[in-house]
Amino acid sequence: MADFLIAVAGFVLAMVALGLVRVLRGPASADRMMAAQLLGTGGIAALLLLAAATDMPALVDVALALALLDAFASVAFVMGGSRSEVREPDATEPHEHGA
Amino acid sequence: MTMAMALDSGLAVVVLAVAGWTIAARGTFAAVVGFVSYGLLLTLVWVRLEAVDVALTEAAIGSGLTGALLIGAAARLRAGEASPVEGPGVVLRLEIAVLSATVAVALAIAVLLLPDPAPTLAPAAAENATATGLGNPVTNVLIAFRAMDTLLEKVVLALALVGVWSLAPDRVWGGYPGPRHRSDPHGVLAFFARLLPPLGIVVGIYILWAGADHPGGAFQGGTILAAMWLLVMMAGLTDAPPVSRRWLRLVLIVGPVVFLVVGLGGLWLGDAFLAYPAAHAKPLILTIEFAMTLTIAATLGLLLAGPPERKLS
Amino acid sequence: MGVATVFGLCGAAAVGLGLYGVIVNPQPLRKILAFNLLGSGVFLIFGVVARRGAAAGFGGDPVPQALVITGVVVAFSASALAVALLLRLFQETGRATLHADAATSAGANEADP
Amino acid sequence: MVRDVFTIVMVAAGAFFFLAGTVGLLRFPDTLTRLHALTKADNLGLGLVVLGLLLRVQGPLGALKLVAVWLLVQLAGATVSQLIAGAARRGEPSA
Repeated sequence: MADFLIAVAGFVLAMVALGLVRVLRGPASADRMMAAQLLGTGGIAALLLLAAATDMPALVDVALALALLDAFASVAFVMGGSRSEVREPDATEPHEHGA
Repeated sequence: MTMAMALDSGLAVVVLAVAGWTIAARGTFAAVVGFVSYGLLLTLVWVRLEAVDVALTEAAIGSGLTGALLIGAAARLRAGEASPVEGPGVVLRLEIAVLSATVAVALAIAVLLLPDPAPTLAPAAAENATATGLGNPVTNVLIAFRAMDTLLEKVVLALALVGVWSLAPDRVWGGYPGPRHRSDPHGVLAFFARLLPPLGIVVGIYILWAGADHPGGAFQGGTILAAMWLLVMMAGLTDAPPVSRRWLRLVLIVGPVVFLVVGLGGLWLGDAFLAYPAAHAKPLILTIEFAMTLTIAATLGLLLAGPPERKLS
Repeated sequence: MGVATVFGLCGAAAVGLGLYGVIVNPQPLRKILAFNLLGSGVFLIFGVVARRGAAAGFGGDPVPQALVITGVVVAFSASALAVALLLRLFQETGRATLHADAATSAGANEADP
Repeated sequence: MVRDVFTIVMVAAGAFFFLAGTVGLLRFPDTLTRLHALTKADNLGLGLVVLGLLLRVQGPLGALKLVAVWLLVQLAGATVSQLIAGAARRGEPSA
């Protein structure tokens, strides 16, 4: 059983790693982000499978942290990728380069 | 070749491929996406090395916060990327490649020649675990056996924040850090930023609490709390506090101060600086961890928010 | 060749890649990224030392593991400071480069590398 | 025995959806259809894996954590997909 679960974890990882080719090819930022998100989900799945296979329940905590931080990083990506940040009108900067 | 060995070899290949991509990628954004993926894969590598505490730290800081930091910087620098700067020429590149490869090969040889019955402090850590009453050996090392490292590392965090703040122009000193973020208050991002933080705070405190006996602890819990705070700020639901606020300054130093007070108390009641009196070791350590979590969360959040950019109105 | 050795070699290669990137990439942000890569390679080698020291019922020697955790946090604070410096340079000069000619041709004050 | 068969079937089905997600991500012609493929992997792939492992954990806390992981990924996936789709529609330049 443990071997089966490890094999599936490896399979899922291989799949999402293959998906990373999208990070290489793009073309849009959105495509790259999607590949990263798929990798995040696949990594979480692999962690859960390894937790069951190697009998290390603490790995579920790692998956939990990863799920939370992954969401955070993805939002930061979307914000950064789509320039949705808006300056205050009274922003006090010497030069307003590309803000 | 067993199943586990196949998994590990495959993982190593993918990790190196992604590492190569982050160096070779043309666009900055593509490189940063590669780096975040790299951090995630490293988390799995740490799991395979049976270092679950490190895996948690890598998941939280290495991939999550560093990714957010770099992508934020890349977005603000985008205007500057229009004029690409010439890198070194082909010959120089080749020389640098040879140099880097030499370093890598030397390290690889060192890894292959590591002494065979490997020196280890694990038995010593196991023997002395009863002194603190904590079950997690890594927390024991961090907070008791090598407490000085951890204390000084908190000071490094504080110094980094002082360094970031000192980049503020004089006019805005004491003001609000970073740009103010705005989003549609009824949009999906605002909804998400209202829903996730309560869950994240529960998980963060759980990880802090679990750190006594299982993988987890102050860094990992504090990082999750910082990420939740940043999420609320990014969605524009709240602004970052002005850096001159007294309560903020207090939160930023409470961790090291509690640590120092307990450490000096060890000089008085125990045997040495940072020695915990045996009877009260566990409650003292938990107090330090709790105070440090607050400080770590605030410091990491403000490090990402950046130097003050807007005047105190 | 065990698990530890595989990832140890992986760490050595990451150090090499990171070093190459730090020197070759002209953009400072990419240098910061490469520096993080270099650091992660060093941490991995530490992780291998920890894994090889597995004893007394632990999966690894907890001392190097704790050192790596401290190192990850310090590397992050260094990156945050470097990014803040870079953004400030960009605000002042309108350029995100350490190239002296480029910075002065933008009509900026001194921005020597 | 029944428990093992259940796990194998569910986990294998989950792995299949990861395969499908990757194929879609690589083969579909434009950003929005790729997003469609990705959400299936997120949703069903991880969901089925969690379902398959649910009977193998000890105690209600372990099960709760597994379900929490899935719900968090759902929540993040739904939000991020919507934000990505918005960014894609506005025609972000490639970076």
